[in-house]
Amino acid sequence: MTTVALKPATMAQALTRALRDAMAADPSVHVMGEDVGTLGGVFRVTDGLAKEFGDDRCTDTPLAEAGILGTAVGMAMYGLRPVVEMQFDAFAYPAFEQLVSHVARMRNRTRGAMPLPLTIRVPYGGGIGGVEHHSDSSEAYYMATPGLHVVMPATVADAYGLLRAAIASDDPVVFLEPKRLYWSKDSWNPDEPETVEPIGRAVVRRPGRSATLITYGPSVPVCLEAAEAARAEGWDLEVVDLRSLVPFDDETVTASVRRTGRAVVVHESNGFGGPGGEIAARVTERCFHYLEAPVLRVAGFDIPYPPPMLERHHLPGVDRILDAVGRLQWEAES
Amino acid sequence: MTTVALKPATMAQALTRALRDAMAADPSVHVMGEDVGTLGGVFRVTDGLAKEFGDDRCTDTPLAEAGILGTAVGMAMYGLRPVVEMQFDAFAYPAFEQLVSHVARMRNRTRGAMPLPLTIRVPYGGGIGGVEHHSDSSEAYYMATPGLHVVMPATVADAYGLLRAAIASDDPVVFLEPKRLYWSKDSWNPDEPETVEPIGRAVVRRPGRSATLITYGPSVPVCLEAAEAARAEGWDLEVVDLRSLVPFDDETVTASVRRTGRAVVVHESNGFGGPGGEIAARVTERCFHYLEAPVLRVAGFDIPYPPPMLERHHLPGVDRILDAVGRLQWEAES
Amino acid sequence: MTVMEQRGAYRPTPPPAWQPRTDPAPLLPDERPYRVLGTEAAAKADPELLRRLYAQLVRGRRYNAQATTLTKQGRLAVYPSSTGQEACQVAAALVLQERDWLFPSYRDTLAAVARGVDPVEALTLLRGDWHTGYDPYTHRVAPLCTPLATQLPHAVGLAHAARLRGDDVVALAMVGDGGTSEGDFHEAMNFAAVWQAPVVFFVQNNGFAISVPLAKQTAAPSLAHKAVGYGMPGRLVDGNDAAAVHEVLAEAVRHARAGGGPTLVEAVTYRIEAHTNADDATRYRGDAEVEAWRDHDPILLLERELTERGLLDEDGIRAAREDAETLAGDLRARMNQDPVLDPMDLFAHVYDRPTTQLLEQENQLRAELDAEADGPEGAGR
Amino acid sequence: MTVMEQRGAYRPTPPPAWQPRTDPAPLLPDERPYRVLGTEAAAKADPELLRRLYAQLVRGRRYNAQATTLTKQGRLAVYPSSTGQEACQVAAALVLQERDWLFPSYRDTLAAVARGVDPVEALTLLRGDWHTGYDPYTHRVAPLCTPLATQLPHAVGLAHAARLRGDDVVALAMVGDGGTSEGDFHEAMNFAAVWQAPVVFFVQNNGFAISVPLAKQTAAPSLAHKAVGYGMPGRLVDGNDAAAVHEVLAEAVRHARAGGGPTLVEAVTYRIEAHTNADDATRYRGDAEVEAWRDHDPILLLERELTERGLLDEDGIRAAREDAETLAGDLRARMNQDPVLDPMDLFAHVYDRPTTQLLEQENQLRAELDAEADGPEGAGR
Ligand SMILES: Cc1ncc(C[n+]2csc(CCOP(=O)(O)OP(=O)(O)O)c2C)c(N)n1
Ligand SMILES: Cc1ncc(C[n+]2csc(CCOP(=O)(O)OP(=O)(O)O)c2C)c(N)n1
Ligand SMILES: [Mg+2]
Ligand SMILES: [Mg+2]
Repeated sequence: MTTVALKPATMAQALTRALRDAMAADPSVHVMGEDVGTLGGVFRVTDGLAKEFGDDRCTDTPLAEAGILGTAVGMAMYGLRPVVEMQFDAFAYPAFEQLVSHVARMRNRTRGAMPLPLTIRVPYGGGIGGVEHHSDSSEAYYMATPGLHVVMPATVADAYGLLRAAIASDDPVVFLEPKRLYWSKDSWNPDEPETVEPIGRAVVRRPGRSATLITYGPSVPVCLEAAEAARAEGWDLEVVDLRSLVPFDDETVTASVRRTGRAVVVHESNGFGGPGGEIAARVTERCFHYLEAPVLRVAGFDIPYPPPMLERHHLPGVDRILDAVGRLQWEAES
Repeated sequence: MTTVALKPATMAQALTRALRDAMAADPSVHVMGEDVGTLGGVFRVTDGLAKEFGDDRCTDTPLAEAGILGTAVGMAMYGLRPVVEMQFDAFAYPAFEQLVSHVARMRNRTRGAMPLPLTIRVPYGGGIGGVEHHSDSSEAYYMATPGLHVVMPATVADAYGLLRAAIASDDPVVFLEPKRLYWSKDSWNPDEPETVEPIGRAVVRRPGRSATLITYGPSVPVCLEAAEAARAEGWDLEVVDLRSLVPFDDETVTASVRRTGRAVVVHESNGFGGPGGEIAARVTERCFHYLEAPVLRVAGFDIPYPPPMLERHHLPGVDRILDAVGRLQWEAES
Repeated sequence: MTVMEQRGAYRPTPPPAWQPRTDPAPLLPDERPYRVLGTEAAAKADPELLRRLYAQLVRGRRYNAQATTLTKQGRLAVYPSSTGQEACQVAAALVLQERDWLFPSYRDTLAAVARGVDPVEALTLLRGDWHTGYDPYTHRVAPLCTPLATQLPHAVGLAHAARLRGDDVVALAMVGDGGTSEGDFHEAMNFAAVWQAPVVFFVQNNGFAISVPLAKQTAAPSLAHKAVGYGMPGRLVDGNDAAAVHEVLAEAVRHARAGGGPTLVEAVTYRIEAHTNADDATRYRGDAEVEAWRDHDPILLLERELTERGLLDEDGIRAAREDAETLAGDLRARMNQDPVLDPMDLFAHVYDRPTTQLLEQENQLRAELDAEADGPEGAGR
Repeated sequence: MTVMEQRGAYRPTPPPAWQPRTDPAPLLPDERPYRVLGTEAAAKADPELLRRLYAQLVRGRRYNAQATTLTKQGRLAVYPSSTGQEACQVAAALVLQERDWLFPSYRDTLAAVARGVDPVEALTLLRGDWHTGYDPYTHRVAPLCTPLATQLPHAVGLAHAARLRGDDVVALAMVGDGGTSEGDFHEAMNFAAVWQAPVVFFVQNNGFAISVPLAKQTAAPSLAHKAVGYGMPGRLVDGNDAAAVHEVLAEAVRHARAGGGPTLVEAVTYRIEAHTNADDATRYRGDAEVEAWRDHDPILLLERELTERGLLDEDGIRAAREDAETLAGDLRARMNQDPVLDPMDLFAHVYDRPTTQLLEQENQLRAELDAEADGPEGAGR
């Protein structure tokens, strides 16, 4: 067994590497979006790709998101694998009609004759001090749209593995990149990146016995931190990273909650109408008699995303998570 | 006490009447959209308004939904009360960016200085044999967007009362009109229409003791039918018509479920990521110790809306509702 | 120190970046719609092409009539007729090579049929047994598109992809006058021009978007004038003159194929029927207008030209009509059969592989259907 | 019976609906950007106006510099500078009457300030303590708009509403060259033209959309050429010539006010700084280009004109700079104070009256803050 030299790398670097490897492996992979070429993207995720693969493989488009996604649909119809970048979460909204009415439905509409192997990368979520429209969590819109896969990495290795899988998928994938994790570092070997992760498998990031924190994307590190802090209170929390909302890994989630008997769903997107409702409801359907307490949710408030100086009050943090864990009716235990 | 002459009227007629009364009462109310003028709308809901109030009060716009909603925003900024019609649910998607990034946020963005008294009428849902893009249930998108009210009438009287309230509201209201109830009739006195309904109050359409069906819009009549059928099985079902998803009437819903101890959420929109998740989750949070069984959901499948000839398999019907009621763990009772 | 002192002498030059680019003059459309039939240009038209166009127009008219009848018989959920617009429909199909792509809207089933799509499959969407009835790759016809103008960027992307691949493929995308108001029209036109994609945008200006007349849709001198704002040529043609439409489209296709980039073609035509069978056109237009257009009927124009020039006789007319009757008869017969439906199809094509959630739902439906088939009890509900 | 027989004699008329409408010629922009400074037109310009413009340009430049400094000091989250574009910013503000409305984008804080908005309030969005820092009704300046081109339909709607109300109000909406590619640009232009709304669309073509140069954005002869496709006049102006920009905008405003409908004005200018402080412009453009534009600086052009004509002397220059320093000093001083924030504001303006859900959440946050204030314990997390 050879030991692999792990060096710290950022999530952004892993994403760049995934794009590069996918483009090198398959000439039909095309990257397109606003500023993705010469500039390398406003988050530098596409840095170097235009130079290495040429402007036709990594293209600066005109500034029009419906046009970007709509032309990508046409390219996919012709057999290419477009990887589209939406510059920020809120700037994907102009493409909403193309997404819902075409991207999500073309395979179904044509009885499978015309699948759309399309990846839509969206830098998403808050915590970076962005002014309005730069911090939205839009996954609730996407998960409510049958025909889309909705994937969001939380670790450097997953960023690579899941993006490769997304690009390889014959279905459209909305790939949500937590902005505030772009510069998060991890030990990861860029020379021998981890194998492609299958989409649709949740992973237990931290085993525990007292309760399950169900989370994904930007909230995974927060939950891990909360789990550490919870030890002081005598709670041994399990942390499940969903990694994709669609497909949803009922098996892993159900198994965990049946084991622990308690669960809190944590995400940054607004609580009301957000993914947490779906998750709590389905966990409850499947685990009702195992539950010691209702599944609780810790989420962003039901408000438009706050200005930078107030966002810390909005984002679910360790305290709020511990608070929710504390409300999981522990009386029965003692 | 005078007896009022009630005559049967359709929901479409009640909506027309609500628009007319609102326009007559307030010269700042302007109706606009595709084909709303000369034609009177493809569902004839705006019939006669252009004639009565002139083209400037009821305007046929160019065919561009973002333009319609975007200009309506500007009109509302200037103090008008635009009532916008989106011709069909799926044709509201081009206006999604205007809706999410502006309509929902203008008040908040300006600390209340610039409220947008805007009503967005959307004929929505299936059951009318519409070809693709004519039967979407899009309420999940709207309810996940803080700053919007999301209202949907299920009766002729509510169609009038809630639309008047929507137009009178100083906040933007997405007003979802169940297409298949347009021609539903009710005893309703068009000469003395019911008073304006406050938005945000659910109503118990049918009291019952065995379990609560929580529903809204097009599924209300289906639930009432199911409740009738359930009597044969010995179940006395309560039917709660939410009438608005935002604001959500926790009080009425919670009181009902605490009373019955069992609940099924019924809606036509896709189950996964649909409103049912939120509703089930919040009911469970509030009623956990009153619940004999998990809150179940009966919803559309997680598929793009089917073609006309297959839609009956998709739509939640009486059988599926009774089936879900049957799974509410009645063993404990007997 | 003033800014002036800092930067030295004042030079009254225009802004550095400014260089006049494309000359707009050649991009502007003619003043009046281009015509061939009844003009000198007709003499130059290929008689064989005119005869083919004629046969297709007659077929097309009959197809429209048959489809309309089928709605009355409840065999189609809805039908947006292209009666009166057959010259556009047919020319759009005939102008393309086999390897090219057609992007039709909901009103353009006839164009799809003229390109070779089985009429029953072309009408599947409107019958309601499925969304798209044909495999788009068989005849290179994209699915009939309902959300207005959204097919236009698809056509641009496909044409661009073909060019990147080195394939000699042109895409022709159809849209209505109303559809030009949508943002997607604008974005598609712009992408096409910037990418110099081999696309032809073909606007059938039939005077109305449902009830809304063109004057409420745009204040432009013509829809073809929109082209100049993207840096592509705009062409205006009489949409009821099949020879003219074919010629203008053919030129645009040649231009695109040769690497010259996109063209916007506006064909001035008229929707003789209501928007669909569900529409009541008397609410927004008078008979006189319709009658005026009947005098300018595409079949009439071409038939006159052909007979006057001795290219068509009674036999030829009869042959065309017999061919059309065969199409109609076959369509009628096959549409009168109930389509075979499998409700399980609802789950089969949502994803490449169904999610576990969809598998559960599929099982649920199967159990329901089995129960329905078994007992008479559940059937009532 | 053939169709021909049915309809009688053949009339080789054009399609019945066709009538050439607006003549496109007067809608087309000049071949080169219009200039005043350094040309004969300058003699006709009002000296008082030129002096006012000059003072505002100097102020504007200083404001831009100060705001950029504040980002370096961490006092602003981000700043999209309009250095080099001051002529556009200032002219847009000065050309309007008090009752008119200005619709700025994120880059146009200077226009808002020149119109009278308190600079600190104009910068609130970019400081990050709230979204819009000013009451839009005080100076009739819409909130700074970040989603590109989405402010344009707002301007159209507002202008339309004012006209319906019989009010003499013009709306001037600003957008960048990149923003013209968005669907909302198209839809707004079209609505404005169809409604003949009193709007002026003012495109600052500063050569780039972040890193993307104009040549990748459009293939049009000029952005002003887009106007003809909507049936409105397009005007092209040197965006660094404050007198020219003011004149062209003033004419468009007059035209709109007189009921003539909208105009599209393209000002050719240049973004001297990077897109924002977070951007690295060296990645996509060379120094030479920037230097060439520095020679075409708006202050330089006007200062030269004024001094050559004896309308400005050292004293005048000094006075302008002192005024600018006052603005900068005041801005610096006030921005160096931490804004007073109330987290409860998060819930105060979501709706007219908060929902019960929001009230619960408000209580939760208040309890958290109280706990934080009380014990040192929670503060750590
Ligand atoms: C995005 C969108 N909005 C609205 C509609 C509803 N609709 C269907 S056809 C139509 C009119 C289209 O007019 P036009 O583009 O001129 O085409 P025509 O029907 O005349 O062929 C409308 C408004 C739609 N299909 N898509
Ligand atoms: C809908 C939308 N898409 C993307 C962005 C991100 N973005 C912000 S500024 C910008 C470039 C805009 O260029 P331009 O319109 O020329 O204006 P400029 O910044 O040059 O003033 C982009 C892409 C946005 N704000 N809105
Ligand atoms: Mg039309
Ligand atoms: Mg720019």
